[in-house]
Amino acid sequence: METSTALFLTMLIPTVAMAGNMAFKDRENLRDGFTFICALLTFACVLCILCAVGNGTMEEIALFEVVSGLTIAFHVEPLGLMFAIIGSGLWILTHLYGIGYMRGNNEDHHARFFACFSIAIAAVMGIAFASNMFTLFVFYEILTLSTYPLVAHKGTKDAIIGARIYLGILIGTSIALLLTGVIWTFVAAGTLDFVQGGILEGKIAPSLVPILLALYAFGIGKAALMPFHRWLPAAMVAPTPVSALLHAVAVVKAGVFSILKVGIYIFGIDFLAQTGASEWLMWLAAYSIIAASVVAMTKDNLKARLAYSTVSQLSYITLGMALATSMGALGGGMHIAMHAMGKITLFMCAGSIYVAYHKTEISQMQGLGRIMPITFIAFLVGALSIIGLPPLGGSWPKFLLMVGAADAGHQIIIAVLMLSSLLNVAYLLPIVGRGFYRPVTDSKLPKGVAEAPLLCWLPPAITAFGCLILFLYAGAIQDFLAPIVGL
Amino acid sequence: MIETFIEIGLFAMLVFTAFAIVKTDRLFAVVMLSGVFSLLSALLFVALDAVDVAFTEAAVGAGISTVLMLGTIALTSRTEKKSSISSPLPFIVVLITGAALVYGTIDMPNFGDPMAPAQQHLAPEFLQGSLEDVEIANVVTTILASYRGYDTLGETAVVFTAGIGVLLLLSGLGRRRKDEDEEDA
Amino acid sequence: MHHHHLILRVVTKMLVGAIMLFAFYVQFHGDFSPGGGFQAGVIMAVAFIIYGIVFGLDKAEQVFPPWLVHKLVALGVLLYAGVGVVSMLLGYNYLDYDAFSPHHPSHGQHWGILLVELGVGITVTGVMVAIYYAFAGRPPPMKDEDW
Amino acid sequence: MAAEETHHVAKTFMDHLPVLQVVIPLFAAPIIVFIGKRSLAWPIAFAASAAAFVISCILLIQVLDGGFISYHVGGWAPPLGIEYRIDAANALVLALISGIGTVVLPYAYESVKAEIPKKNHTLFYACFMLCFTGLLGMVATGDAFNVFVFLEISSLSTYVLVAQGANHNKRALTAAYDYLIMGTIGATFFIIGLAMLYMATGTLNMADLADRIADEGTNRTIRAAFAFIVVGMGLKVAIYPLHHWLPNAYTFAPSAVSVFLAATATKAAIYVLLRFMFSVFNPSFVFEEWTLYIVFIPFSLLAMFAASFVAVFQTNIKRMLAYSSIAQIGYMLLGIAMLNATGLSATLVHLVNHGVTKAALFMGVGAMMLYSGSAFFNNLNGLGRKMPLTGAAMVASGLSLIGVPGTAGFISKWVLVQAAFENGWWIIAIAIMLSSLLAVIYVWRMFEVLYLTAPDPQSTAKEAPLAMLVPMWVLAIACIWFGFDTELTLGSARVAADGLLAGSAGMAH
Amino acid sequence: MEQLIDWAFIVGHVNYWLFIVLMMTGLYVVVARGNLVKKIVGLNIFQVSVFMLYISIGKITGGTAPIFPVDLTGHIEPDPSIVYSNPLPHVLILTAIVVGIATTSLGLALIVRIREAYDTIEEEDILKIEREMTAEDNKEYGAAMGGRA
Repeated sequence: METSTALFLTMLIPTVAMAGNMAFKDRENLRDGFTFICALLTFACVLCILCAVGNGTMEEIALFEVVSGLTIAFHVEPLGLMFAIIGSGLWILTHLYGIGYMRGNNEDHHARFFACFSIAIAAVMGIAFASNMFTLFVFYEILTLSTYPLVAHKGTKDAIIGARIYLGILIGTSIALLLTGVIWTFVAAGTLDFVQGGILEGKIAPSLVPILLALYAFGIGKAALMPFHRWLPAAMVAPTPVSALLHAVAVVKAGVFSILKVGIYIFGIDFLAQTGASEWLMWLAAYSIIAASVVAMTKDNLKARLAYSTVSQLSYITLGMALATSMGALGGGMHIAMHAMGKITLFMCAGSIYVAYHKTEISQMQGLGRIMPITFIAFLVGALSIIGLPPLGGSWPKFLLMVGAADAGHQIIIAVLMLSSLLNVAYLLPIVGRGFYRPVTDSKLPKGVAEAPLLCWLPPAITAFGCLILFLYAGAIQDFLAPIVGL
Repeated sequence: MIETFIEIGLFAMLVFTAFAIVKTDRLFAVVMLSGVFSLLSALLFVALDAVDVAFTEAAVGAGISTVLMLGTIALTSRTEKKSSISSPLPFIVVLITGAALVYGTIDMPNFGDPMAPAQQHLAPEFLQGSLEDVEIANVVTTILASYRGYDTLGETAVVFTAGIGVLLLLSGLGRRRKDEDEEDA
Repeated sequence: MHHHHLILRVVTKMLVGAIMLFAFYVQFHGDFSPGGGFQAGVIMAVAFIIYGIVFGLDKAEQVFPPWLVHKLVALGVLLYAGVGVVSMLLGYNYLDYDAFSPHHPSHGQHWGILLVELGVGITVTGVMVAIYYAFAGRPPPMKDEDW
Repeated sequence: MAAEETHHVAKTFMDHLPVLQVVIPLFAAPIIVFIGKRSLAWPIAFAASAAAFVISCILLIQVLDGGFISYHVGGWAPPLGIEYRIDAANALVLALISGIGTVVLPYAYESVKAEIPKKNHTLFYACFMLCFTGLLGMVATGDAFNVFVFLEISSLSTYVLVAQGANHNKRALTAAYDYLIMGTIGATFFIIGLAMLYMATGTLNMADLADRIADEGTNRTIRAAFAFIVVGMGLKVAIYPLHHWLPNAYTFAPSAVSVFLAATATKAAIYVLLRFMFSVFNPSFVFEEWTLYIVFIPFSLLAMFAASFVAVFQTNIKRMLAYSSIAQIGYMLLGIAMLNATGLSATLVHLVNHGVTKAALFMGVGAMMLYSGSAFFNNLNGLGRKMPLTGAAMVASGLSLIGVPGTAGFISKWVLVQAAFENGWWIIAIAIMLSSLLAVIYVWRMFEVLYLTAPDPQSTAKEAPLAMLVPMWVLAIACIWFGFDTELTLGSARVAADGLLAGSAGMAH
Repeated sequence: MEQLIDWAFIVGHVNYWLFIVLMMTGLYVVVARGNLVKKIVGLNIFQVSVFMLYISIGKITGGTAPIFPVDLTGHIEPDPSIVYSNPLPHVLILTAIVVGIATTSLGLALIVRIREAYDTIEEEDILKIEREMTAEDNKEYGAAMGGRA
């Protein structure tokens, strides 16, 4: 198969899955099976591209020109390929989990749910392979729009309000700030292509660079940089598979991925380092890391706590870019993968607990670990990975980020990262502790082991195992990503 | 000179009529005064050499539109209610518009100036054309029906629009009222 | 409405004829003196309107039935626009009356102007009468005597 | 003419296209009345508008190279006779108007049946054709006074069409009356302006006017003329402080009329404004001397924010869309005020894109009103789920109204902001974006009502009839199509903008 | 030496200013008066005054109506000594008068319909009725939205 064909298929197959969901609206098994096959095929296509291209780059394929100079075009480069692998791979697991969750929880509108889900994946693929900022922006907005019905899925008052905040912030920032930044870039540089080393050098007055960077950093609302992070906790009203998709795979990762892309291919790491334009962003990201962790500690609702944890973790990646060093950017890139694996585990566990016993608050989870051991062990592994303890994947990017911070000469950042790890311990581990060491207080809970349905506990178990594997292959990922910063 | 005096007299009467219309609240009188205004303006048009226009204005302004207005007040109401609120806004609007107009007049050529652009540019060609190409004595007819015949087609369409508009609003097409009532019933 | 003076009715009957005659004069003498299709149309309509005012709407509608009025309304525009279409079919520009007499353009112009003025006259007559019928056919809110 | 007679070359069908474009619908109206048969009214109207659409497309293709076609009505060469002059700018608007007219008629077939008493159908279609003719005529012509005549044809028929909503809500009558008063004041201002222009130059042909103004420079009479023409046309355009007639007229008019007006009426007026500002008056004269920056930019910004803000608080979708139109007109004026080729092409491309978008939205609301009886949000609860195809079309066009990438609205916004950056107006660029966020709010309110609220259990709503769905989807697909393929819209807009910016030179014979 | 008061200028322009006074009187009636019929009358005055302005453009001092003398057979006998006023404004105004009467008749027809629907032709009363209608709509539809109908 031609690589370009495979590339288009990665976007086409999820679209077909969407159509299939609409067509087989009322035939549950056929519909879910069909989508599952589509998910597998998409992953296979991405792997095909991986085999064909490796960590090199592939020539740009222009689909068509919208306005002269603005094309919808795709290419393959390591960072995007990695993102595509994560997105399509985790789609398979999230889909399986979604089937279990939706059926186990008796939710309505399955077809609409999975259809929107598929479109979101198609948009993620588009973002991953976009070869210019315009294409990326188009798919970025498609992703926002396709996830809106997912957030509002329940149709309750809370869901509608949550969805409003979600959409309001994401569309608002992307149109008011990001689009302005993109057009400014287009007018200044005359192109929007992602080019190694950036396109802006010498095209724009150094004093304006921080402003343009701000338009991007805040405009990419999906990166949840404070103070535009409110949509993330608001979107918690969504069913948990959506939260998993939103907060671990598709949406937030699309945000930080875009930030990295902008930093590396639009501004260029060197240009940022020369002008020092990203220094303010670095401090803001650092603040975001600490502040969100502190807020997370105050949350009793498990999903809300995880959401703030995500806000904090995302800022690691923004920080990596803002350090404007190769190691920092590399660490940021790698953190996309590591955090995805860890966080999706945590969310799926939270969903399992909800499906099995309808518990949402941490204080209600006394002794639950003894009833659902697999879920809680998976949760523990995911939490340790997020904290960054070896031998789990999450430890490497933190290390790289610290190296990057040292390169940039910002020792305080190293301290911030260490403090953040401590805070992670403080808000994640007590959950596991409660589960295993406190006595069961709720008399309605069964005695002995009674896990959630198979499709609910198996996927998190797999991803938890994935965290372990990633630790071993971190070197490979680092080598794979090295070309993006010219190493 | 006598022309000037006639014009000034007509103007005085026009202004007087206009102010009377502003002041009067009996609609019957307003409509009649409006007819008078039209007739006076028709006289002024004659004084300004526009006989065709005067003819039309007399037929339309003093004739048809007066009849229509009388018909309307017969169907509606015969007095105007005095407004309880008085806002300075209309006065300001009128003042600004008037000021803009006066500003515009400053660079206008003098009244009756034979050297004005309007007399110099196309008018002689129209007169010449009517004399030689079309050979019709009334130059207004020539321009109306031939040179600017398309405008007149548009004008006919405007009349047509008004006709079917009134039919749409007040009656229907083709039938007499009684038949319609039967159909509706 | 039906018990008007005898004198008024007789005079009106005589006047209507005279007004119509005048309308025709204005219509066809517009080339030489003030007036044309529009003025003629108005005058012609006035003849019918006076008739309607004096003898009543029903009587007027019998003499000049609404369906005919409405056809005339459209007919005039069709005549005018049709003159243009014919000139177009003859290979000239729209409304170029030269087409009607290529070897003696001024004759063509005369014909064209005559026809289009007639179109204007027909439409204006029709529209004015139609508007009068529409207004007169509306029931008043209260009778004249009650004012 | 005697001299010309000897070597007269017979004109062919293709030569007559500029005038046929207008004359065919003009002919259709009296034919409909003359035949007087209800069953024939619609087919005649549709055939005429389809013919006009085909002609306008041919014309657009002919002038896309930047040239122009001049047609001498009556065979008299301008400036003596009336001239039809088609260049890229008006060919584009002609194509929009005739295209929308052709698409609206099938829709009107069902909607008129439901909203207007049977006995008025014949006259309704005749009136519609006249409105159509008037709009086409005022755009096609190259003669300043002819603009007024056709403007009045379209205005008078519009007043009547708006008043036809009275069967549904009596406020349509007062809306039409207010529109009549405002429209007539506007038209009278316009002819005052023409009187001054004629006084200063002695001509009425636009190209000749442009030449003479360029030759002789400006004076106070010409400046006052400019002011009166801008204000007069501004009333028709509904430039922000002059917009008071618009919301009621759009809200209470019958659905098909709202669709047609929203997509075409103000657009034709904007075109006339552009034509006068750029072709008749010299651009440098217009903007430098008149410092219209100070007038146009504040008012367009005010429109963008204030009207959008008002739209957010409406409970009636049609009224909300009407206020949104006023806001969108603000964008178009802003594009004019940029005074660069990009800004002007933004105005022209938005003119087309917004026309298509708004028409689709009004069509959707009209289809829902068949079952809900009103356009109040509360009556449309959950109708998106009961009428999935109508709802989907509204989503597509609603996204285009916001300006989401992949839709026509995005392209206009992009080009407009690009123009702002080219002038170095960062603040304006950000203001454009911020105001479009208000669009997100009001459009999203519509989506929530259509999809996320529980439908009325007694509602008998079912999918709209095919005759309404097809036009709606044609426009909705156009909203998407023009978001990706901008060759036609932006391409012609660029050519048109260059022609307009060339000023009087662009009008030279 | 320039004169303090340029009489030629004033005499040549005074009639324009008088037209303006008439126009503004008409415009004032349109915008300030609440009676619908009176608004239409005001519109007529406004427009007729504009027509006068047009016609005065065409006037040439000492000129005559633009109709050539004809002999008995209808042939034109040109007389070069006669100055004719400019006929073009006359033509334009003929068209404009027709447009004016068309507008008037439509406006009046609308007024008749309004009277039948509202039972009044005073703008103030109509606005009151419409405000009540709006208030009712608000009660029924507006509360949930917090907006106005």
